[in-house]
Amino acid sequence: MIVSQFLVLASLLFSLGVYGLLVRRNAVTVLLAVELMLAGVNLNFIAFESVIRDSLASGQVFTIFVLTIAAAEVGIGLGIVLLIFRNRATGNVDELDLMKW
Amino acid sequence: MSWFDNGWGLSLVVFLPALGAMVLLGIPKAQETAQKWTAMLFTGVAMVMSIIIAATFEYGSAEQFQFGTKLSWIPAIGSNYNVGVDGISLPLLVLSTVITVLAIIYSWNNWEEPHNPKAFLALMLILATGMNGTFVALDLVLFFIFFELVLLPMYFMIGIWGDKSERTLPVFNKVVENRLYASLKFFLFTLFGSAFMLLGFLGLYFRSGEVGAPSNTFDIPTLIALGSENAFGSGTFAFLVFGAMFLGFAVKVPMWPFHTWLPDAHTAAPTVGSVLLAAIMLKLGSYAFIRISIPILPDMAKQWAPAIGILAVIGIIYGSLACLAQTDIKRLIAFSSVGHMGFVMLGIATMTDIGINAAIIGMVAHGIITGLLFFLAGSMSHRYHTREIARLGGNQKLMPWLGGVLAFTAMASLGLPGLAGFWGEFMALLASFSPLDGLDLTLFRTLMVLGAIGTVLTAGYMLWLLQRVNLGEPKPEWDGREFHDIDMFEWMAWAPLIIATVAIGVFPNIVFGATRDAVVNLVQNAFGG
Amino acid sequence: MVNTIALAQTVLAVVEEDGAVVEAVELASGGFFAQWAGIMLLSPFVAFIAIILVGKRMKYNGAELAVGAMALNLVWSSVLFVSNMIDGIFYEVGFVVADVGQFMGRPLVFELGFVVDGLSIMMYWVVAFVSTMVFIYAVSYMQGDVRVPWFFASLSLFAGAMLVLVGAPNLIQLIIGWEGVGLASYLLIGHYWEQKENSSAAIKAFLVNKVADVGLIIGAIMIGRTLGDFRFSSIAKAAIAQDEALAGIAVAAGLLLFFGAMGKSAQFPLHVWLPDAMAGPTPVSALMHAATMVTAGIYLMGRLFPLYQNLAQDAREWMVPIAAITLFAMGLLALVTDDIKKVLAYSTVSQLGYMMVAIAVGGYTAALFHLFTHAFFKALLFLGAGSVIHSVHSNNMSDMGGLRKYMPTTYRTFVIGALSLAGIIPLAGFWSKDEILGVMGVEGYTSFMWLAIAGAFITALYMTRTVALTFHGTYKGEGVPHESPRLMTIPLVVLAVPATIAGLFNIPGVSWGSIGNFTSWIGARIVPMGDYHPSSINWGLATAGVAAAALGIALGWSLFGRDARTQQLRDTFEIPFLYPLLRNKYYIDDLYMRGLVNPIKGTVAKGIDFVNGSVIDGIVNGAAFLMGAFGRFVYQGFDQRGIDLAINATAGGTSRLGGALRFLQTGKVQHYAGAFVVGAVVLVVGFVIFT
Amino acid sequence: MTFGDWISEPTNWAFLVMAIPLVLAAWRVVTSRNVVHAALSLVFALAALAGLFILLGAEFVAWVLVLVYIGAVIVLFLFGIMITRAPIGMEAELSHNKRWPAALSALAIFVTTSWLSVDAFGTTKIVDVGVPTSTEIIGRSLLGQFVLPFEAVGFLLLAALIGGVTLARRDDTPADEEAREATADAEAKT
Repeated sequence: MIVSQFLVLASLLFSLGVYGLLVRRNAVTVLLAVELMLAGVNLNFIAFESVIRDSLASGQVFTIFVLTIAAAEVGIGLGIVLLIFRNRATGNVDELDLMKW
Repeated sequence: MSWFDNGWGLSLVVFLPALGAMVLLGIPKAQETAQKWTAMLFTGVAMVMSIIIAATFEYGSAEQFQFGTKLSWIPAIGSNYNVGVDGISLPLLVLSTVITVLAIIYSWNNWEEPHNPKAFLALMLILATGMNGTFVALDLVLFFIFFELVLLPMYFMIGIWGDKSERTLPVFNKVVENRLYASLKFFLFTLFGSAFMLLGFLGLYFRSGEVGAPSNTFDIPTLIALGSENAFGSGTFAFLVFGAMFLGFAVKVPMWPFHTWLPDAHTAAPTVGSVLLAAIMLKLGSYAFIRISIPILPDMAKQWAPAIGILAVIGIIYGSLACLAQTDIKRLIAFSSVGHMGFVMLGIATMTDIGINAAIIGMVAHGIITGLLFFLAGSMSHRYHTREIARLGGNQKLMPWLGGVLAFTAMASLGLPGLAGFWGEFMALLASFSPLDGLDLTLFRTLMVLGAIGTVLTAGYMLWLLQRVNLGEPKPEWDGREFHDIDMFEWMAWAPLIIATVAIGVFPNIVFGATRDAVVNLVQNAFGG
Repeated sequence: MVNTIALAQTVLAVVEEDGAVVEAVELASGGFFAQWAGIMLLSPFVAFIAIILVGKRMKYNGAELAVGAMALNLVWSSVLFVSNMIDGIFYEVGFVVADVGQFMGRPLVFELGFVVDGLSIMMYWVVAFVSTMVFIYAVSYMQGDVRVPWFFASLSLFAGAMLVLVGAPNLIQLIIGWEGVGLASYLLIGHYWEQKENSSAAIKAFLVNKVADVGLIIGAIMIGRTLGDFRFSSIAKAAIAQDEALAGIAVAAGLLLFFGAMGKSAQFPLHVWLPDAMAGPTPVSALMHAATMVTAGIYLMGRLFPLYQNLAQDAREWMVPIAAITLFAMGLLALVTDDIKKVLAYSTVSQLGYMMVAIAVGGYTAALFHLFTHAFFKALLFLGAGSVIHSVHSNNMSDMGGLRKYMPTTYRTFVIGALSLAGIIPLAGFWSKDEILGVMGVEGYTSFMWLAIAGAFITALYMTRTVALTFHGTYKGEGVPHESPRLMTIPLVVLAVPATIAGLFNIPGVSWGSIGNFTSWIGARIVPMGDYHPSSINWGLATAGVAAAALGIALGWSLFGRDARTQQLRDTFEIPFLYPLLRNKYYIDDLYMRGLVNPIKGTVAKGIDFVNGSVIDGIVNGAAFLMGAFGRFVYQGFDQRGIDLAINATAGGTSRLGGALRFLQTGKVQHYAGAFVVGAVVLVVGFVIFT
Repeated sequence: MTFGDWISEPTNWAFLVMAIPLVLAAWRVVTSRNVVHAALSLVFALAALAGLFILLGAEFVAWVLVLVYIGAVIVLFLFGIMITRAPIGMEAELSHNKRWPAALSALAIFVTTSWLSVDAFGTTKIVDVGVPTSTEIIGRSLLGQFVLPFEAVGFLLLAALIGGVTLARRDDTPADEEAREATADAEAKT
């Protein structure tokens, strides 16, 4: 078992997340894609951790942090989505172009 | 009191007024009494400390900088906070602190429009810091900062509290408001000179490392030590540096033909502003000649001496003649300053110990006497609401004491022997009879004669002024008007000046005791004689 | 630091600072009164300040203080005067008031102090004596006048300055006193300053003296800078020793100092201020403009006599003619003047000419002797004139006449003074004038001597005219004249005494036992004067002088003696050409006013002011306006149309570019995210490729 | 190392067993036309990921992943989907039609990162496969060395909690409030 295989897998997960991020219209699914990207990152952390194995288990600790932040992000993100939906009656990100010129 | 001797005393003299200005800013605008007492307290303590410095000064070694300190300040350019007094700066420092206090006393109940004592006092205190600092700074950067610091308060003093009348500029037919015109002219003129002065300082700085200093330096004592070996030589570089500094100092003195800001500024300034301007600020330029130009660039000083002497004497004659044509009492006094500073510069131009001593006592005397004259002119215009000589007359009858003091001061100003003004004039002439070896004897003796003729003209305009203002019957327009004679605050402000005029006149060693050794040392270092 | 040059008969030494014995002189030190003579110099100043402060509240408006100070001086100087008669005194002390630097290897110092020797003691005494008399006289004369306390304060100031002047041990202090008396003169001439003529006269006096002071100051500077020392004793010793450096400048310096003396002693052509100075109260004229202050020039010449005698002989070529012109020409002016005080003023100028010519030809004693006697009789005459004026309230002789009957004391004393002035034997004036004539003859100035004799004739003529017009004939003025009060007549009588007998102290060849004579009194100097002293009376010259005076009196009496014709005669004394010349005072005043003062005050000053306002300030303002214009050009031409154009073009371009690019700004999150991703990839790839 | 060597290692079989469903599930997450399906696919993907974590010895993290994500976050998502009334059934417009640029971007990312990873680490072996890291180590680490970030993250979470509440709360207009107060008053009276 070599580390590269995990790395490539992580990168694949991340890329799929990116694809989803760019291609999805529904805000909730965009958030799902983001979760996928975070999963790729987490895999990366754990893979390296399994190689390095330092005494602090930094990779795993960081993964926990990422998970925590992801949870927070989901909470806030869904809140925003909820608000947008409430105000504009749509959950589609491509209809949200208030920042347009 | 070792803390006092090691720089604290001197630094407090310099910075207490500025501290006072900050405290003033914290006092509500309505509490004028508190403001006055605060200003009084800070300048008063500074004055007392300067007097303590004068009292504990070691006159036996007056050529050394005492009470000084040297702290690293801007290491990147080798500039230090270096202060100290020697015999040359001591009298001027004391003069400066004393005049400031007297000015505050004078203005106690006497504020020009638009009133606002808080701002006025704050400016005055900042001005005091600038003036005191210039006299004790021993670092060119520090010197420059203090030298320039005085500009700003004075600019606002003239521009805000100044004369609000208008006049038409000749030639251009432009109507200007006196205070705005004067303040701007004063500021720009001086700044113009200062720019060149700064160039000169930078020239010295960048050359100093090449000619023997451990590194490039702004340190005045170090530069003087270099100067005594004539390290800066007598080439084009030194010529230009001297010329640049000359321009800066000459504007401040002011020497003919850079003097035209002075009558305007003096005339437009509020009374206290005129007093401080005449009494102290004009001295900054001539002091800088003595402190910086001559010892650092002795060869150049010698080379420039004839030019300085000629301009000085032109200033004497020209100022006196211009006085004869004035119709405004303050403007007349202002032009008289041009003449008197001409004597100071003539003394400096001789490059001898006697001449420089003459210059210093001339500066002190001019500070006292002309300061008093401006106080008087201010008080008179305050009472008559005019400065026009033609409308005055019979002042001696309306206000006997004021007239008497005016007569006394005019006498002192025209150089009556036995009063302070005499020594500066007489010794300047004495020195020009035999200037430094190598200077043109014929030229300087001619200058001496012309300067002596200038004293006649000085007497002429002063007596004429007295005749028109003090003597005769009061003009009908003042019939039935009650004028109050000198009040208590005026007495308190003027009495010290009157006493000093007589005391220095009778016993000039009050000044020379401090300056002599320092000046002799300076001349010997610079010219090896 | 005190530099003392103490001399005593037993010490026989001049003690310098370092104690080295320099020279032996047989003079006494004078003891207490000489060593504390400074009190004399200071007491009038004390009186001056005291009168200013408390004079108003005193019964006689402070006159008590002034008289008191002068009485103290009179007593003190009398003691010195007598001791000097017996012993000969020299004492000099100087307090250093200024060390101003190095010169000729030693410190150059200015000293204030006093010198007590024959010359200064004589002057102290004369000043104190005349001052006391005048002050007493003035108490009554000035009663009810304006500013009496100030008047006495000024008089005290004058007395003090005069004593400082005559007591000066060096040129510096002399200058201080010199200008001090000038100031007092200014203040007192302008005492009635409500009228413009009076203050103008005061200014004129001050300024003419100031012009002369230029000479004095430069002369003093030349001597001081050559010798390294301003002390008269040093100058005298150097002169006796024929000091080479001093010899080099002696003539020039001598002439410059003489020029200074010409101003104070009203020598032609700087005499113009003295007649105008009569604008002051009469006691002032008597004290300052007759007896004491105007003789300061003579005193200076006498003080520096060794210089002129030993080194500056050539200066005589200028001094003698000027003095001779003064004595003759100014006497003539007295003939045509109506104002009694101005007559006396011209007379004073003329007499000062006598003194000056005497000292110029080398007659130290003769000049100072004339100064001595002149002080008494001219003060007497002025006070007499004041008494008359006080009585008739006019200065003009055309308002007088016949006063002999009304004012007998004044008349008698005035006549004594007039005769003394005219040089009638044996009054004081005769002896001093005779001595002057004698020394002129001996020194070889014969033609000038005859001019002086002619001057004596003129003197007698105008004095006779004055006496005749004032006291004889009939009274032409208004009101009834009356004799002046006691307080005024007593000084007249007292002054008449020395005016009569003072000459006896210097009869040639006569010495009054142990007190010697005037020659020996004023010969008590640090160095011998070496001037000429006649050993016996030159009867021929004496006869000539008296004859000239008698002739003058006779002519005067015949012209003016009869009252009926006086008025007309005064007006018909119209010798063509000469009369208008005299009436207009030789046009000298006009020359000064129109040729010098008015142009300077007017044209030149205005020209300078114009230059200042229009040329120099024109350049300054022009530069400012030019900079303003340049600034406007820079702003409008360059900034607005140049730089701003570029800026605006940039801005416009940016705006248009933005207009184009804004379509990129879709507002859609995913577009941004895509761009972000692509950017990240590009960056990473770029980083990998380029490192 | 050849593919033969690689495939002969048993752990790699385990890897493939978990990796292939992971990728497929991930694919479904981003392509599914049904939001709920996408969410459930994410559950599946995360479960597979947890397996991989266990394979790499990160047991604690794996269980955290399962508990937090699968247990909580996904529930959150499902609620989100319901509340926003997202189309629950099949929907053509869940993705927009500009797929190719997105795909290219994603591909570029994948190529870049994977190439860099392989280039950098090549055949670095993972030893100690399956040896779990003790939870004690992680606990000490979290509350020792990393206590400050730990607290910070905790704070962040709290903030997110409050933020979420604030955002999701329906703001009453003043009129609404008056109306409610009026109702409350009326209730109080009765």
